[in-house]
Amino acid sequence: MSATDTEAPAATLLSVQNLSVVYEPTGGEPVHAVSGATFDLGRGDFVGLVGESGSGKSTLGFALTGLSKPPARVGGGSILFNGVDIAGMSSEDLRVQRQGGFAMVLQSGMNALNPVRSIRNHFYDIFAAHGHIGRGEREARAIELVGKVELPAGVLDRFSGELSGGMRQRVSIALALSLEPQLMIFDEPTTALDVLVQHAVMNTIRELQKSEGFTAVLISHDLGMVLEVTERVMVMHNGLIVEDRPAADVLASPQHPYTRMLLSHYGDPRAEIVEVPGLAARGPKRAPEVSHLKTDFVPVSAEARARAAGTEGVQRREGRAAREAIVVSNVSKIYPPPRRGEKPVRAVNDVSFTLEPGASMALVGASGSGKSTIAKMITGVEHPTSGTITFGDLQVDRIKRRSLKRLHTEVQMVFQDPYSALNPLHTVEYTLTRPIVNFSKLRGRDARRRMLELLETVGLTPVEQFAARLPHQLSGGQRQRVVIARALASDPQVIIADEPVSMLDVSLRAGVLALLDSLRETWGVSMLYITHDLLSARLVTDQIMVLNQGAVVEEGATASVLQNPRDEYTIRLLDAIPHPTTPTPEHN
Amino acid sequence: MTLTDKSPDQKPATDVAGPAHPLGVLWRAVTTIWSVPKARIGVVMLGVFVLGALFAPLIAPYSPTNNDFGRSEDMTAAHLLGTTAAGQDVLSQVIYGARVSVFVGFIAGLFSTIIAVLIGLSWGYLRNKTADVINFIVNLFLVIPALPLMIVIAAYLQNGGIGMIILVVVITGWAWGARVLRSQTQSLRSRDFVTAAIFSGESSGRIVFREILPNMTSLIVGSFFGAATAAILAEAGLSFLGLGDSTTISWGTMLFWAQNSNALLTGQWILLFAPGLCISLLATSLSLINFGVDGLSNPRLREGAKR
Amino acid sequence: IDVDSKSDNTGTEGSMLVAADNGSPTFEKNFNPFSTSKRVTATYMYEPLQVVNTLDGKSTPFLATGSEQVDAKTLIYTIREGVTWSDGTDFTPADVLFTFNLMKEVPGLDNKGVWQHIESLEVVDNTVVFHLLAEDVPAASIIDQQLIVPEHIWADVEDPLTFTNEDPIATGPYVLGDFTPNQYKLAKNQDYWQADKVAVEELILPAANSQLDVVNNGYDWAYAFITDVEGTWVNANQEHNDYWFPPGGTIALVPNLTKAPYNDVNFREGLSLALDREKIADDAEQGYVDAAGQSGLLLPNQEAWLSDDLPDGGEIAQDTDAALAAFEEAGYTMDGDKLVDASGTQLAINIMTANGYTDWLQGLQTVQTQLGAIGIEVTLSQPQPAAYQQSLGNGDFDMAMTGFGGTGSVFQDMNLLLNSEFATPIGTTTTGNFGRFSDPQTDALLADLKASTDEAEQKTIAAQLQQTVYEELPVISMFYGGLWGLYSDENYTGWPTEEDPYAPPNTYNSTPLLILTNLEKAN
Amino acid sequence: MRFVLTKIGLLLLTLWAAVTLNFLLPRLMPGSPADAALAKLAQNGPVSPATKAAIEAQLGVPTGSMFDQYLQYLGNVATFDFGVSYTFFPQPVAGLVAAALPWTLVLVGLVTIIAFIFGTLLGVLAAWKRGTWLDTLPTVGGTFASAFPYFWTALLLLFFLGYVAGWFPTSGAYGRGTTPEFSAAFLLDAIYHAILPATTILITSLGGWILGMRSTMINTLGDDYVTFAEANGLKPRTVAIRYAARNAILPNLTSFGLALGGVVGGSLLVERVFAYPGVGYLLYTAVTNQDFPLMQALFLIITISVLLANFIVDILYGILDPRTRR
Ligand SMILES: Nc1ncnc2c1ncn2[C@@H]1O[C@H](COP(=O)(O)OP(=O)(O)OP(=O)(O)O)[C@@H](O)[C@H]1O
Ligand SMILES: Nc1ncnc2c1ncn2[C@@H]1O[C@H](COP(=O)(O)OP(=O)(O)OP(=O)(O)O)[C@@H](O)[C@H]1O
Ligand SMILES: [Mg+2]
Ligand SMILES: [Mg+2]
Repeated sequence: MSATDTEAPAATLLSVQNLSVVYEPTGGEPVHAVSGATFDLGRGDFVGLVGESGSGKSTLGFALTGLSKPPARVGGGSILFNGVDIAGMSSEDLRVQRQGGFAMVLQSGMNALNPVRSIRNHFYDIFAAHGHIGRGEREARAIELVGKVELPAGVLDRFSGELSGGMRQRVSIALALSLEPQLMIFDEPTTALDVLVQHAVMNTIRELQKSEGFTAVLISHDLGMVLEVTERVMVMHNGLIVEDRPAADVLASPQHPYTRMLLSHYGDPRAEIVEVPGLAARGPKRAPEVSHLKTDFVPVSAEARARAAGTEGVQRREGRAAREAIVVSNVSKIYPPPRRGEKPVRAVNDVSFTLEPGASMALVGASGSGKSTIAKMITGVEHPTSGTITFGDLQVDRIKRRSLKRLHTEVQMVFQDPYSALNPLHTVEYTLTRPIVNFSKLRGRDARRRMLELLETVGLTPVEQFAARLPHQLSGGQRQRVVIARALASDPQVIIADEPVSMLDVSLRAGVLALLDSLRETWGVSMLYITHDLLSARLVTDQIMVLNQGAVVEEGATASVLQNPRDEYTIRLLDAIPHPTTPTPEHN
Repeated sequence: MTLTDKSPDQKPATDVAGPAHPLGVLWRAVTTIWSVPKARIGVVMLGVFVLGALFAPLIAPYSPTNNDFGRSEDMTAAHLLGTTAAGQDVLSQVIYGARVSVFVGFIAGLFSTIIAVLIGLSWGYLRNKTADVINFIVNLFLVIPALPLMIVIAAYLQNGGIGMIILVVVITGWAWGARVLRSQTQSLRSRDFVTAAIFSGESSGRIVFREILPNMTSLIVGSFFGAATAAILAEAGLSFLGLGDSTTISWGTMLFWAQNSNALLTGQWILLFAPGLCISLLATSLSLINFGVDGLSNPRLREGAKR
Repeated sequence: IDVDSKSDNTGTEGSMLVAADNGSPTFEKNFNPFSTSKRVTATYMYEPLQVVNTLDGKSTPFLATGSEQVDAKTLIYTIREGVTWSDGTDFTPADVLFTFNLMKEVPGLDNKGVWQHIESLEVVDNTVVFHLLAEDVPAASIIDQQLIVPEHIWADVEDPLTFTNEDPIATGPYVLGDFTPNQYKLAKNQDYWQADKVAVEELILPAANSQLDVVNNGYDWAYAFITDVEGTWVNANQEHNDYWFPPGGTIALVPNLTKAPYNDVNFREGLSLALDREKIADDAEQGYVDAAGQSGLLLPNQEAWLSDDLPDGGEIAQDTDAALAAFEEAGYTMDGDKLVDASGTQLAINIMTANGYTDWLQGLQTVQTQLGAIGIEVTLSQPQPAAYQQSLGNGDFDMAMTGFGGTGSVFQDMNLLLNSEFATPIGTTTTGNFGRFSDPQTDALLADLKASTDEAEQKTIAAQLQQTVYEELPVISMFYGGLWGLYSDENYTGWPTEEDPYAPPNTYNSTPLLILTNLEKAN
Repeated sequence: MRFVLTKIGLLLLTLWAAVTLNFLLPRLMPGSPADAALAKLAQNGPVSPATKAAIEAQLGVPTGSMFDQYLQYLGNVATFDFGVSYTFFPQPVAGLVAAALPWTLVLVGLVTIIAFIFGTLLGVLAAWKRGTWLDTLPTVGGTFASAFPYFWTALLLLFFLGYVAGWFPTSGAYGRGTTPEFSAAFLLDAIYHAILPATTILITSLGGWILGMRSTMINTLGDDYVTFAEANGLKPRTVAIRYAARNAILPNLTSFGLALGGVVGGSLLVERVFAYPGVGYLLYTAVTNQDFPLMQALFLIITISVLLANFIVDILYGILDPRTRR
């Protein structure tokens, strides 16, 4: 652990010594979420704290701001804020300290506002609690504060439900600011926000930190973003701070293997060649070979693949005369107005494209641009308002419930959220056996064999053990693999993957992407890859379509579109991607 | 209230079996409930009542209708709780009385839960006009005050009896459960795993009964116990008012007869106290069990509780 | 737990606390003496011509000084002079005439059906002469009991049916005092024609008279069935509290004589012999009443009428062997522990009673046990009282529990029990003879009894009627329903007792007038 | 305002359904009104044949086709003409109900509101002080007390506090011999008489509110806006009340409306035990006397009260929760 004791004490705002935090849930085993954290924060510092989900970032953030609540307990060490140990402070002292002391913007800023209190009241409550703003000045101060986060004074009269996610996040930042804190902790302030909004909010934070001069800690799992905005980065892994160095140094020469791993998964989709461990390099030309797909994450042996392909799948594939394309022409979807008196929602507007057999196409766009709606129409879940969709001889746009099953033998979906896509009460075996039984003639022992094959295909070995598990006994990545295996169970020709990795950690993401890519290669299925993450689009697709407000604004080969975007919207999307340095540093 | 999200990979994969045999499911339900201390107390209490009801002929010292004893006798060794004004053994009546309460609670709870489940599920699953009609009917039944309706119906129906009470309790008792189950169905319906089941080629029936329904087990069991409690209290209330069949031996009719024969005047407060306390304890036991049903449709809670 | 009895007499000196009128739970002001929902005490204010003691049928003159049965079709009442209405107006025979004519005009007022007996009436001097429709000696007791209202008030009443008469003007010993929704008072009518006989200055009638109240609050007079009367009522005031529960009617099982097997006299005899009436009486009314004999008379009230020819005075003891023999005659034999018919099906009987009549129910449960013991399956149905009454009237039952008798008049009792006039076809409503007994000979006997003015002859006829009831079993008598009089002689003495049964102890109808004019202040 | 209008529409529709149900019920019932009155008389001795005719003439039995009767009934209900009571003939039902209604409204209404407020406060406290005795005591007590049958609690209180201790009057809503009037003395008397019935309802209904509030409150305490409020250094009391409790109370408000029906039912038993002159006792009287006009009117009134209460709660909810407005 790198020491920070070289800095002058006078400039130190916060000094953390050997801090550890334990969760002691009733009836459960204690979890050591943070152990032996030692670091100092100087005045005006802007420090990043990165680490994968569950590494203890939030826990540390809560401890620093004296918000640890049972079952969390500060197990040892000290937190000196301006020389005073806040770990041992009474709750009232702590409360008083918050004004002009430390503030925190919560991870789920979307829900940080009381839905039944107006924004103005949120400000007034804080002013009243600390009495640092006189009654007469409150209104003016509140307007000033929302102005700082680039919001109009009008939001004060609104309720959180009437604000967009980005606005809510800004309001919570403004609320934290109203404490005039010396230290501000931003806990993943932009997760769950749209890429474009994310970018804007990050900019606001950066500007504020410069203008107000407070010390800031930015918690994030996105190393790229942290490297871009902060001066110093702390990396957490399993409750330990494994690296604590200036951003530039980390970028140039990561020390801890974990940091290296994180960095290696970062790439710029605009680059000439984009490569991530475990995934084929995607240059201007398609890499012809898939055999170099070696990764720790996808233990899909060639043998296993051969075996999986060698049974049902291959037989069916061989029996199939010609593979079909999905042809989408002039499709629009208009949803009835969500509330009376409002306009109907035009979710998809005159979209046409063809998904050729074996092709991989990306569908990108900001949130609400209509990506999922297109997926739903292709899979027959929704019917388009106008236009046609065909899959071979199937008229998908007017498909009946009865033919839906026929469509689904060929067109399958990989769901975005592996946590909600699996019924928590069914074992992996049950989940995978159902489509096998429904779509093939296999029964009993044969069906089970096929199920185990599928598990092996997606690399969940030992298969017997995984077959018996319930979803909550699987990690996110493992769950996503089960979801993929289920999509493969009917041996489809087309896989629609709707943001299949957005809920996963960087470390898991590449593995799942590699798996999808390899399956497409081996099985020859075509894939429509839906995402707002341009990097992953670049990694697994050959063609791309950019969607804005339901309409296609740009399409073409993935690499060329991303490298030379023509549409303004595409450019904005690309700009929103953090880029700590120009071209990614070399690695391997 | 979140439990530790322990890294799942470290868990032995064998410690939980999938949804197996129906009996296995039942057993799991029992063990799940048992693992919550409050619910455990409730199970023991309920067990005592159920056993008492089942084996009443073996446990009760006399036949509950045998009126050959002295009238309004005090507590003696022969009659631990004394005798009624009609000369029956109070203890035997209390033991036999459990039968009616347990039976009424079970049957009325069962039927109103079945109706609640059927209506709640279809209501939550439907999106057309039928849903509006059901919505109206359920709202109507929700606001119509149950006990007055029961009393009025009881007065209209000719022969008061347990069947009538059960019928009335079911008529007035299903709406609440249906509403709760509807909203749960609606939220489950929009979950990805339900859509995923469609992609797996599952039929609607299977989606409802294998994907959605099991996830509502705790709610269903909860509403069963809720309805059973309501039924037990309603039976007691109606019998106490003399609107049931006063010849059956139940705690409610015991209170009716006690009041009718002025047990308090003759100093036999036990006549009022014992059956009333039994009703309260039985109802309490069900409420206590209700504390334990949360784990039923949440395997994570189930395991958390095991440790 | 012991509850102290405390005297909580809220009245002034000379008042009396009576549990006679129950509000439900509060009082509505209605003193219309013709109304079925009148306040009970309207009968303490309005007087009849004569008060009939329902125990023995004897009449005591009130607004009439006496009556004379000129012949079986003519009845003359001499009207009392010197009586004034409580507003000071004189009471005259015209008021009597008016009252009866009012009921003729508005039949809804004629609760007792006097106009089914009267053809016409007229005032002659200070008498009122009633011309009857037929030779009808028993009509006197019905006319006797009609409450008389003042013409000068009621002539102006627009709709006497719905008139609530909130300010009652009457001739009786009491006038209405303070009236509140949960208690009212009756004050002594100082100008009452026999004011010297009225000792109680004021009656207090609370609306809530729960038995806890009655026992604990120092009531002077109550009418209530009370469990363990010795341990409760008497115990509350050992020295003064007493009770008298004379029989007031006969509770019996009525077989539906239009249905098999109930129309078989052997079958009925089997049932009758199978029952232990002592036990039934004991279980139903906790030992306060006696088992009933099968004479059709209310004993001991009508002891004088009892035929000497009936074995054991009409009492029937349980005799299982004889019962089984009778059932065998009717075609039922014992098979194992079941009584079965020729086809081997067990004999099953349904007995109807009214929901809420708990004493009857307890008696029936014993019947159920006793008949069960000889292999008969007995089910009980308990419709709500209205439905019970309808089924009873329409003959829609197998066997029903019901009461009969108790009017004080042997003719009335027997007539309602046996006259085929009431045996309307099943499905049409009747108000007596619910089992539809029909026998021309009996009808003839009843007609003779109705027309007879000779007491000896009446007794002979009555004896024959008793024989019919005893042998034909149109009803199976079980026990005598009691009149539950509770009284305290702490403040007033002179209550009716078994030794001095000058009046039944009930607080409703006109008989309380007999009591209120007989009580004396306790030293 | 569209929100309010739909609510009113729904209210009217429900009302109509309740009225119709009420029309149908007695027509499914065996026995005529006259039979009912006759049965009542027969309890005091035999009834002569003439009496039945007299009674029928007095009561007036409904005539005409079902549909005509229905229209007439709707018209009558609209003008608050519920006919004439059998039991209290010739009193019009409307008057009887009007006399009884205030007692129940005040008793049940007040006590329910007190129970709601008190239970909610205890629930908030229990959740806020989770794990301490302030939590355990109300939770355990509430679970147990809410399982008590209303009438049993009433009987025990009546016996122990009314008779054995003699602290409270045992029946009625005001002292014997007093007439309801607006005076301080009468008011005190009425309050004195209401204590036992009120306590009964309080004991039996309090538990539900405590438990309900506690569990929603615990949920809201875990919500992010509560943590954020703490992070911003708001006073604990502000956090507990304006943030946690204020939001937790909303779902409970809905159950408050619905639970009213239960309380009204419970009060019926309580009124019966304490001979309290409210609609509950009146309904009991109507039922035991087969007084259908009275029964119908009472049931309708009770239903309408609960409906209205729900309506008010709905509207209140809309005001309190900006999310449902719009
Ligand atoms: N209430 C709790 N009880 C027990 N363990 C907890 C609790 N909250 C968090 N933990 C555990 O503490 C560890 C650290 O959690 P923390 O929330 O700090 O992670 P994080 O780095 O913020 O993750 P994320 O990126 O997902 O927000 C995790 O293993 C988590 O499971
Ligand atoms: N069932 C629906 N009813 C009404 N409007 C809908 C419905 N589903 C989606 N929409 C609207 O259609 C538009 C497109 O939604 P869609 O889910 O396709 O967006 P998306 O590109 O998938 O966004 P995200 O990245 O957030 O998933 C949005 O404005 C959304 O609000
Ligand atoms: Mg976190
Ligand atoms: Mg989407």
